[in-house]
Amino acid sequence: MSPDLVRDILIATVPLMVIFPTLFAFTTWLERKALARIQNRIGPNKVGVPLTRYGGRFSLFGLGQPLADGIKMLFKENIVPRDADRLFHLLAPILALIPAMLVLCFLPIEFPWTESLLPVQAFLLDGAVIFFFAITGLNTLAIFMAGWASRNKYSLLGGMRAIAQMVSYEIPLVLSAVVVVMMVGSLNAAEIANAQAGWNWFVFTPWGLAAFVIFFIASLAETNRSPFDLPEAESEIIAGYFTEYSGFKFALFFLGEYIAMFAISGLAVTLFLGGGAGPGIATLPWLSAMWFIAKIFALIAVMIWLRGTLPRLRVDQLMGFAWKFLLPLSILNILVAGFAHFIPQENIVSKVAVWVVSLGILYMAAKGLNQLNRPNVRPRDYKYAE
Amino acid sequence: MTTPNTSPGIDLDDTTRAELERAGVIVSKVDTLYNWARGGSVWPLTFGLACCAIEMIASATSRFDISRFGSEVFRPTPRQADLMIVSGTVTKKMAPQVVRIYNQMPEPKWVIAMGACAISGGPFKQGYNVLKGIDRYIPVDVYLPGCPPRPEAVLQSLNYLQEKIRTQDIQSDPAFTAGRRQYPVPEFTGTDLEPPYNPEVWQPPANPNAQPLEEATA
Amino acid sequence: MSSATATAPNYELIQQDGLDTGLLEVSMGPHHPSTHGVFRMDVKLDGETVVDLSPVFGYLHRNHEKLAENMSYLGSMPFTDRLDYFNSMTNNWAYALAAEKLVEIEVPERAEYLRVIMAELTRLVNHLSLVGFFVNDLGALGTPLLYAFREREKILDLFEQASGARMMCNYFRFGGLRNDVPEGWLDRAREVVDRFPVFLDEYEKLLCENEIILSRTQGVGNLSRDLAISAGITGPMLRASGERYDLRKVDRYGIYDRFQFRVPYSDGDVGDCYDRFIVRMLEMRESIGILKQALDGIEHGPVLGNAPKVFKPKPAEVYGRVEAPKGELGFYLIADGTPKPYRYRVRPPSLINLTVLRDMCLGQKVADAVIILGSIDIVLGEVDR
Amino acid sequence: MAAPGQSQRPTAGGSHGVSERSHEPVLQQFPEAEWDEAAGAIIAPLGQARALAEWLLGQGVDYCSNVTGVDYLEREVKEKVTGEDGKVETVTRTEPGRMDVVYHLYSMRKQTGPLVLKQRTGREHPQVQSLTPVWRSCELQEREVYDLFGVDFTGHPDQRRILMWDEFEGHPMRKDYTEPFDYEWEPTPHDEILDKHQRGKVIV
Repeated sequence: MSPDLVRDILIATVPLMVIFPTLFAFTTWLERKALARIQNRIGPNKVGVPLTRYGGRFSLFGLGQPLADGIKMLFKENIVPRDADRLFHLLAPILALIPAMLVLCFLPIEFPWTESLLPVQAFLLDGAVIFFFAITGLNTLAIFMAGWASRNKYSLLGGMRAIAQMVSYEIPLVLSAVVVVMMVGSLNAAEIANAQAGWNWFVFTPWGLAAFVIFFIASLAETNRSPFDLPEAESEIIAGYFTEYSGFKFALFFLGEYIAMFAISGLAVTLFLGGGAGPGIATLPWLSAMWFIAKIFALIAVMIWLRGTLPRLRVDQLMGFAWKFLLPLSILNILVAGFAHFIPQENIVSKVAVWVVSLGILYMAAKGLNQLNRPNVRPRDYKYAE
Repeated sequence: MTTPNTSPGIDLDDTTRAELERAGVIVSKVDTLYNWARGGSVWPLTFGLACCAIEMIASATSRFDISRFGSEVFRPTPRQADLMIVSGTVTKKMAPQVVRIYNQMPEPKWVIAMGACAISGGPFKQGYNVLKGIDRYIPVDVYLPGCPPRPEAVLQSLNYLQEKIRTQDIQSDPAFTAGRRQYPVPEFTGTDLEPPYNPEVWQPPANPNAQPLEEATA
Repeated sequence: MSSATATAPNYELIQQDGLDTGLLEVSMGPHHPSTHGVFRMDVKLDGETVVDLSPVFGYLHRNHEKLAENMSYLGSMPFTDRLDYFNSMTNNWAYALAAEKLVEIEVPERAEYLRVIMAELTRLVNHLSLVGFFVNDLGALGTPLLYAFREREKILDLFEQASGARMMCNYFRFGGLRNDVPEGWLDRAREVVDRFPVFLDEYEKLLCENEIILSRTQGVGNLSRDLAISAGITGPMLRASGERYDLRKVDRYGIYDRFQFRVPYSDGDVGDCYDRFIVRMLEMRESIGILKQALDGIEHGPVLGNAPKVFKPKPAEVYGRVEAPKGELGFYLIADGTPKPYRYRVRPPSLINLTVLRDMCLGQKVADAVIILGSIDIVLGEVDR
Repeated sequence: MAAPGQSQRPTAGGSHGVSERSHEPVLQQFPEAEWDEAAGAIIAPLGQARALAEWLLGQGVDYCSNVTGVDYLEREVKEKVTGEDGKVETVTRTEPGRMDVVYHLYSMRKQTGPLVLKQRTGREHPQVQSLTPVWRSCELQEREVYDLFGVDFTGHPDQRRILMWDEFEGHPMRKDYTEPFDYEWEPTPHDEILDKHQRGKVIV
């Protein structure tokens, strides 16, 4: 390996390793603030600027909060339970973080500094989408490792739940991405993004919209976000697989979870939301990266919103939803996409017809599946005794 | 709120520090940064015992909002918590669990004894199943009286705790000097807990009228 | 009708050669985020399914009864506050009602009205908190809970203005109330009561037709009517199982016979978590109706009757009960002619409603066990006393 | 002033719809049962409590509200007895200690009650019949009576301690229970506590 190549790799990847953890810190602050506002609270605003005697006076909306949390966690004692498997207990949080970090490199974000470094531009990898799913699958292993190595029954339950959930939701996730791959004819993330240049985002097609919704729901489950946060369900199994983790190992899990959120949102942006496409990139190319990150944050904002609003599903309903609802729907969507592709869309009438017919088919299918799965759930009437 | 000058090694009085700061030089120690961090991010344990737990929850709600101080992250597992708020009556049946949970918490850790019952047994002190104060088994940092204390008092006790943390020195902090503080978990006997208190953290108050044991029992 | 006892579903373990399978025994509690205090369930799980469950009590046994037997009658009034610490007012009322049976005391008109107002406000507080905690157990990360607590604060302010304390009011006396409400209190109470339905509409819109809540709660934790009656279930939980038994209608204690109100109950024999949740939501609406009538009907007058200075009843045995928000709260007192009760017994609705916990949880998922416990609405201060 | 047994009658703040003579059919059916006028309670004959309860259940008494124990120590009772010659004498007699288990019964369907049923037994090795098979609501309450009073319920499906820990000795709600002594000196001691302090184990 030539020194130049090493230098290029470092220049291409190290900024990613810096930018996303920083964004992670910002996201935790954003999440706490947003949840607080949803709940009529103020949220963190007292922790100020460190090191000065007047730090308390300049609290900057509590932006110091993630820094304080980070420093605290770094120095917090690390406890390994006596009966735990020490090696796997140590490896699990690392393994949870690494795949999430790895796939970040394959997001087609056109940072200004990567333009001159085409040889190592990782997103030129031809099988980027496949690679993405292969690597994120490792996350499941890490979570099960954590649950198993902790020697805690709640951790074990959490690990088992995580395996069942992630393996199930991987399938609708991949199948909904297949539509895009079919249409573009390439697994290359950059080519997929380029195919949507301008306003030709796939989310603005009937099959793309359906696939995006399925993809987003499945990605919530993949990243253990509410309402699919069963592996770490607080009211049921304490903290799930990371019940026995303290200090920096816990912080690593936390970091890994958020990076995975960035990664999967980034993939959603690549596949459906036009990648870095947006107004103004023709004149200012670096805006492309800004747009990309802004779109990621838009998706994350929706995740936070859902977290503040929805209760959690039960484990059997969760599995049923993946297998009995999302899976048939995503397969049907592939067929719909195929037909839509071969119907000539020259004038506005045919376009509208394609939209109406496609969404109509998908809507009827969704309704039917819903009826099949849960026929008897409805609001009830009550009587009054005088 | 100003950060107290906590520099036992270097004697730097406040005026000098202020002058230096005016000149653009911030003189500080790792202690200050670390204490700022752990004081601003005290995560309590989701741990309710009795009536006081409701006021503890109320202190996290919209009107009082403990999250302003960075403490709304109630962790359900002791492994990730910094602060145990003993909120309510500790019965003898519950005391071993409380000590066990304290032992499970990683250092540095703090305890707030919330309410009269947790401090001394409170109105239930004469009961046969009531522990007369959790400080018999674990060290308590802040005593928060009241029956139950108002949510504002919970916030104030948190502020006192943060104040206490800011003046701590890593070199003499018990959290770093003696490994994880673990105290023996009391065991059930026929009538009471054994031992009835932990002599390491608590000694019965001296009785000025104490009689020798033989006389008293005679 | 014979006593109905549910039988456990028969789970045969899959025992294969060389594969060592077994049940997972999990002890949920006494420190667990969703056991509402220091309750403990020893659960046996087959996968995620609850095969066996046994509740363990006593982690908050504060010897209330023993303490009360060693102090004067009035001395245990503040202790009743701490039984069910959400509803100190109704606890006070149940105790005052029992003690008023020992010694004939006339309760003045204004005091009776204020008692009803306080009790119904308490019912609002309790049902609000219950619904909040219940949805929290469903995994909703506190948002509905915090909305509920926001409204609860408004009512607690009223309590504080009247009695001086937010939670532990100690407001009732034998023969009336400790003091009259301050000037303008009734107007403030009317304001709170008038605004409450607006919040309730919003809350119902948020929760009652939510798909996830519907599918999580319907058909979970079924309790048949016969079992409910046999197991002595009372309060909203009984009415959710289809029995219209409300002590406000049956006993007509206080002045409840003067008010027009209806008792919501479930139409059918299912009695699942959804019924228990909705019956409480509907009861809040009825409570608002009672509050409006009481606030209109109240007149000026004394609030404390001809209570004797020293409460020293003649030997007798009485049992007084009220419809507390959680069910029938009763006090059984035996007087022996001294200023202390010879026997003082609390009939805790929370404890007795837990009798059927095992029957309701068997065969359900572990996540259901949590919400079933939440829908029973227990407070450990009352369960263990 | 409330007369003994008044709790049975409907009063302003009392129970509604109570049949004042609800105990009479019971006494006709079970002639061995006693009627305690002072307490307003039916005292079930020994060994027949279960049969009585089942009969009551058949009569529509479907709801057992409250179960509790009452411990009566042996005590001396002074009674004024009017002799044959019209002289009033004060006679002291010793009433033996006893243990009562009290059931408050209601009918939900008929909305009547309460009917107070007592099982009476001695203080040493008290043993009564469990009514849990008749009314499920007795299950936890009878366990509590077993725990706190030491009454043995024959036929109870799951008789264990409920509130105290398993190793606990003694039954704390009994009137003669002495508490474990763990008082320590405090600046403003209570008279009663000081007295206990003198008698008990001294920590200080």
